[in-house]
Amino acid sequence: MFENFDPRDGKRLQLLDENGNLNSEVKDLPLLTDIQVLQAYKTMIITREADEWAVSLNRQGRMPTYPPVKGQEANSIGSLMAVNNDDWFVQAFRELGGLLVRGVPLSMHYLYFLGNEMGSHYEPKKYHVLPISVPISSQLPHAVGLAYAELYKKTNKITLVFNGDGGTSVGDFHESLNFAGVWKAPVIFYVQNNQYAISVPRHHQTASTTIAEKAFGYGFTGVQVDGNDIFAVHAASRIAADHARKGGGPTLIEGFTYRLGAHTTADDPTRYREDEEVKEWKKKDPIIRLEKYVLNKKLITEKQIEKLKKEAKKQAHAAFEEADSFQKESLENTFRYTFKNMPPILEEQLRQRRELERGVN
Amino acid sequence: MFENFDPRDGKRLQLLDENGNLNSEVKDLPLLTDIQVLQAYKTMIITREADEWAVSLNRQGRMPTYPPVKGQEANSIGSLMAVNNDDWFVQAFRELGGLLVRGVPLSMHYLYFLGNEMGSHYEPKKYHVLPISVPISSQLPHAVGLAYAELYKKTNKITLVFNGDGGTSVGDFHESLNFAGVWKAPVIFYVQNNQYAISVPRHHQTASTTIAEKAFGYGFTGVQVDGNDIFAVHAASRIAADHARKGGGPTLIEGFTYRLGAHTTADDPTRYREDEEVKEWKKKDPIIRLEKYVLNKKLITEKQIEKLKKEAKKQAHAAFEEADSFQKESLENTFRYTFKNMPPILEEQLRQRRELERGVN
Amino acid sequence: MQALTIIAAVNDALMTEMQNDKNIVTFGEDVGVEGGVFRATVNLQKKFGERRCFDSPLAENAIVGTALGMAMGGLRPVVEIQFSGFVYPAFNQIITHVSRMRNRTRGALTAPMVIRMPYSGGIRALELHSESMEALFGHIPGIKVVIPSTPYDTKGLLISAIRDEDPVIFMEPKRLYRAFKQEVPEQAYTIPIGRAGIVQQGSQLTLISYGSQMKEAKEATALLHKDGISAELIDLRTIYPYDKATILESVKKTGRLLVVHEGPQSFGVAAEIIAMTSKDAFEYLEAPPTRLTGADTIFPLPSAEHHYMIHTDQIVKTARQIVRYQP
Amino acid sequence: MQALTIIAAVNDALMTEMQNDKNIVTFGEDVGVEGGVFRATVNLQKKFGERRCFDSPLAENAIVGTALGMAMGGLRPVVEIQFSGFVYPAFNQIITHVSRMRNRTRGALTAPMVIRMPYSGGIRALELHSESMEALFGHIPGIKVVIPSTPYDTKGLLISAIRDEDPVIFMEPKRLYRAFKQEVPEQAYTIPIGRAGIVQQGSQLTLISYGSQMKEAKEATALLHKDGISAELIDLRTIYPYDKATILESVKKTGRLLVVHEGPQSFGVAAEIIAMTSKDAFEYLEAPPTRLTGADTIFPLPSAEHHYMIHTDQIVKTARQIVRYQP
Ligand SMILES: Cc1ncc(C[n+]2csc(CCOP(=O)(O)OP(=O)(O)O)c2C)c(N)n1
Ligand SMILES: Cc1ncc(C[n+]2csc(CCOP(=O)(O)OP(=O)(O)O)c2C)c(N)n1
Ligand SMILES: [Mg+2]
Ligand SMILES: [Mg+2]
Repeated sequence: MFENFDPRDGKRLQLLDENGNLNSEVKDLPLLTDIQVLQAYKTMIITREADEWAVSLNRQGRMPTYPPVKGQEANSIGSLMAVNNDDWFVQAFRELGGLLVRGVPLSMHYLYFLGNEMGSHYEPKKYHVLPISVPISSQLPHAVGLAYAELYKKTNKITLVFNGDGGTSVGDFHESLNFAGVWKAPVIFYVQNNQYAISVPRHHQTASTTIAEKAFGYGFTGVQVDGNDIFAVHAASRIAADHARKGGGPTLIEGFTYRLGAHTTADDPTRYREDEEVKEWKKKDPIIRLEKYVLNKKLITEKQIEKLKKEAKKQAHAAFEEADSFQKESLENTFRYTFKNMPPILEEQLRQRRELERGVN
Repeated sequence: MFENFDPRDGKRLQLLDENGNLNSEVKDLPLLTDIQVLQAYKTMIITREADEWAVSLNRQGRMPTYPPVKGQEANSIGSLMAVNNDDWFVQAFRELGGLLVRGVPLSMHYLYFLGNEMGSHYEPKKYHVLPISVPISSQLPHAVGLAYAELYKKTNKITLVFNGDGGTSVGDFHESLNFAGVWKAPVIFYVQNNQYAISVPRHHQTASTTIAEKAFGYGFTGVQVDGNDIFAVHAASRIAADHARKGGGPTLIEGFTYRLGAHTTADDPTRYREDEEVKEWKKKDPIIRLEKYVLNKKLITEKQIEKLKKEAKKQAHAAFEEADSFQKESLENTFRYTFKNMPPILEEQLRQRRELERGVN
Repeated sequence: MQALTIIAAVNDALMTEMQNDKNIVTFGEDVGVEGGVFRATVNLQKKFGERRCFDSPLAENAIVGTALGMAMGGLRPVVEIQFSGFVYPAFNQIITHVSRMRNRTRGALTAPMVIRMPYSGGIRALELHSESMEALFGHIPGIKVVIPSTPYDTKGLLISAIRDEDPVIFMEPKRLYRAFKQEVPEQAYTIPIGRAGIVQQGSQLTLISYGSQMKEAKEATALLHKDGISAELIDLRTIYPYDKATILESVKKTGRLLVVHEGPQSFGVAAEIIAMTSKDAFEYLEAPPTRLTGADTIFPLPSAEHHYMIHTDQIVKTARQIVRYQP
Repeated sequence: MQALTIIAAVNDALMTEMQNDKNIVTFGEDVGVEGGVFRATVNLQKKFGERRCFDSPLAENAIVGTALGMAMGGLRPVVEIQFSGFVYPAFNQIITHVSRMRNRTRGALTAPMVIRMPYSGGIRALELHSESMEALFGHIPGIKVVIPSTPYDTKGLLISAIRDEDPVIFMEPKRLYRAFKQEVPEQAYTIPIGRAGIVQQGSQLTLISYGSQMKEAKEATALLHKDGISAELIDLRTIYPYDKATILESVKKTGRLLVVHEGPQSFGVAAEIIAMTSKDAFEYLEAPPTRLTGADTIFPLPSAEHHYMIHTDQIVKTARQIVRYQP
């Protein structure tokens, strides 16, 4: 399916170049419709605004540690738009765009990073999204298991799972790709290769030329796409999704991208990377690129864009206020969800804690 | 270095065919000298006899669970003969032949399987061998660490480490190959692909066509060799060793082989594999093959072989008796090696146990 | 009724429940064609097909991790870890995901799954085939840890575990797998998780044990009774959440406590039982609460394993000392 | 002398020892150029080069496993696990190899290595960044577990750990990393592993804590003394092998015991201390030995973490109850 884009031949799939021009030579690849393009663009805008607002709230002391998404938006937005809404979406932690594609309220994302577990209470039947996974790559086996369950139930649903370049070093990555290969599990493994794992550059992470080529060692195909090109991301994901749905098994997609911001708000990237490098990557910003395209194609006007951004900002502010005013988690709730039914030993501990807190509060 | 034997092109290195004929076309590969061939043959004989004796002792109730090596001898013997005696040899648990190449007394191997820790007390400076590793593939990171240490100390020593086809599924396999790739660690990863992990056939283990090709995902080379052909095993190992010693980094060698016996003496392989298959593989027996070669080449006579086998049997019996009469591990020794110096809390527990046993024995 | 060994009771529980609930799947290393190295899953693949009972690649971490995915996807996986000494690669999945998914998502996603594994020593096995590290699991919030000691309890507890809406670590005393048979009903039945069993009533000493060590504990109890010492024998059955009520009631009656298990002493199961009792039955204790457990040493290879194990006469001896104790 | 924080003392210990012994190497995620996310290894790469201080790929299991290989190869690795909540992937290496190599080979091969990791909660961190699971390590035969609570102890204990011929898990109370400074000698010095520190003498109650919780324990001790209650405060410092002698001596003097820590209660560190004391100081206990610890629940995300933490006034309140206790 990706015959012409074998990463072992040094190929990378790009459809939209840095100047917003769509490559007209590439044939037979699923393209976003104009309506989808606009939708993608809008989602990218709100993602960017929401993300920047979170960073700025952190500086104001109103938001604990937060991992910015800036520069990587096209990856999760493009790929989520290529699958169905009831396909499973298994997050790493830098897929805010994808969450918004799924219709997860932005306030939930903020709520999570405000340190409230209710921010991960996505109704599975409604969203088909797994919570953010903090231990790197440990969510990959879950994706394979979910895919197996859907195969077993013959639902024709597939699973789309994310991790990072650093995450490819973890044993879970290997075991998950291997299980998926053997089970022919309908999974798309999407690696956001943003060139760093915190401070560790990609070449210290693995000696392979690309991440995509790792798939072949598991008996399936890998493809590298320009992760800042939403057309390429979407096309590859769409092909992989169709392939999986038809019983063809897993695909590995490497989104070649860059984190423009810090690893988290607690990180200072100037310690480990050159300004020059960041500057170069800024030119490849997925939003700038798509903006040029939609303007060129007259899908939107400058004015409308301005309005859109303003509204996005407002939306982000409102979502944060909503999250910030959400009821705080109670002592009871820190106990209640340990098990379905609270065993006596926990009930007793809860009583004791209540007793202790009485003297405190 | 293995340009002509890319496993992705379906190539497998074989030099000695099933009829004992050496392929004369293959050029530029390091061949065993006649003296080495004889040495290899003798080691294979003693390995086989020792192995069969262990199985038979188990049936007599004189030996606990034991994992036979039968049919796989060429792999560890051929590769160990390709490295230096002070290169590190990191065992899995089916490398008896390799141990004998290193000069480890057979009685130690028996002692270990008789359930005495002293059977793993290989003087490192003398043997450079790590003990048998029971948790599958968990020894691979140790090999990479050892290789790093030798790099650090600039000793020019390399590390040869073994695991099985089943073991390639474990996260440790991935992480170790990946670390080795990044560190350019002087390691040879030797996978004995004997087609099964207990009852699980190779195709349920991974969907890749070969195991050797997995190396490319880590930025280095993999090669598949006929693991029942000691010439091929030796040649590949030798090339990989030279490569590693010259700073070229790791190589993955897949020895394509077969376990002719049971997984362990507790296993009944007829449950999961066909007699027909075993019969086919018996024809490929590495010893029969080499026997034909040494006879053809008149390196040895039928009579000498007979004598050799008789002596090997005797040696095995004597080694076992030596192991069996070895001093039993004491209560004290089950405590003594927990730490260099026994902390008071353990001293106290030892006193208590001694007290308790007094009533018992 | 049928007379079954513990291992046959495991198989019977799986058979019974898989028949009842087609969302149950079981997998692990050698679980399919082979039917498990101990025969726990024998005939399941034949009966329920390769989709419901199958071999996985060799990777405990992924076995547990994919099982969790299946559980979140609506199945009820029961996975086998071939020996408890090989569960450690799966530790991260257990402690960071399996045990937390309900809490993390405030109940949106749960992990109804069972991780079965043979544990315990004394069978002259290879290294790492004799582990009793249940205390590690007991310390992890969000999982239940169950250890049966009889065929009857095995079937009832395993069915409870499978039906439980939360993840259960189910540790099977492999030393007793084929040690004896017991009448076991053919149909499904449950034994509640979180409740200990009183195996023998007594008045002078509370003897608590579980799993593999119950054999020696029972023998010791009988010997003690012959000697005129009335020991109350409790089979803990659930390591977490353990049955405080039964323990405390017994200790308040007997005033003396001995806890016996195979695993290492420090930070072990007995430590928890004794710490709890020392606090909650402080005024009732008439003798030092005592543990008789494995040492803080690595389980020896076969030739010296008898030095590690707790033997019946050692329990008797220790129990006598406790009963004789005068402050 | 220099006034250092705990994190600076970690760095200072590494600097000092790496200068003394060129076989020491240190690596882990972000340990090189970055100098560690907490700056524990800052300037080490600059000073000792990329061969001695470097970034590894992201895989805790391989970090520990390769370190063991290096140790067997004659180096003395000190590895960093970025947060103790990420050590679980390395569990198999720790429990099946690092802790056993000496015993397995009857001393032919050993594992002189240190696994450093920040632990403890209360810093409003992301999930799994607030773990206190030291009891898990305490239960593993063959490793030592050390937790300092002051800059002075940090340097002395870390140097001891590095020089130890056996593997040491070194858990650093990240909540206190920058909480205060203390005079720390510039040269190398050691504090013995396995010995607790008596922080404050007292006669009416033995208060035992360690690591991150020492801050509250000290405050509580001071408040109690103000109230006329003489509490003896012990800093455990070594979780295993812990200092029985110091604990018993104190409890025999005071007759009352309170153990305070952050980790979960059941099968936790306090359980061990109390079980041991209940047996070995049985006749001296004048009140139920009590634990004040984290609950058997998952450590909450920041907005509710204060519900999980043990606060100073809770220690004071509990201590008062114990001292007031009359049978
Ligand atoms: C098992 C584990 N180890 C360490 C960490 C700490 N950590 C958080 S993010 C990160 C780097 C991840 O890099 P990558 O996979 O490339 O994702 P990115 O942050 O670049 O999106 C690390 C080391 C963790 N979360 N989990
Ligand atoms: C981590 C772990 N899981 C399970 C086992 C039990 N076990 C012992 S050998 C084996 C199969 C190994 O297969 P392979 O790697 O192909 O080696 P082979 O036995 O064929 O030589 C298994 C599952 C183990 N020793 N370690
Ligand atoms: Mg990255
Ligand atoms: Mg095999």
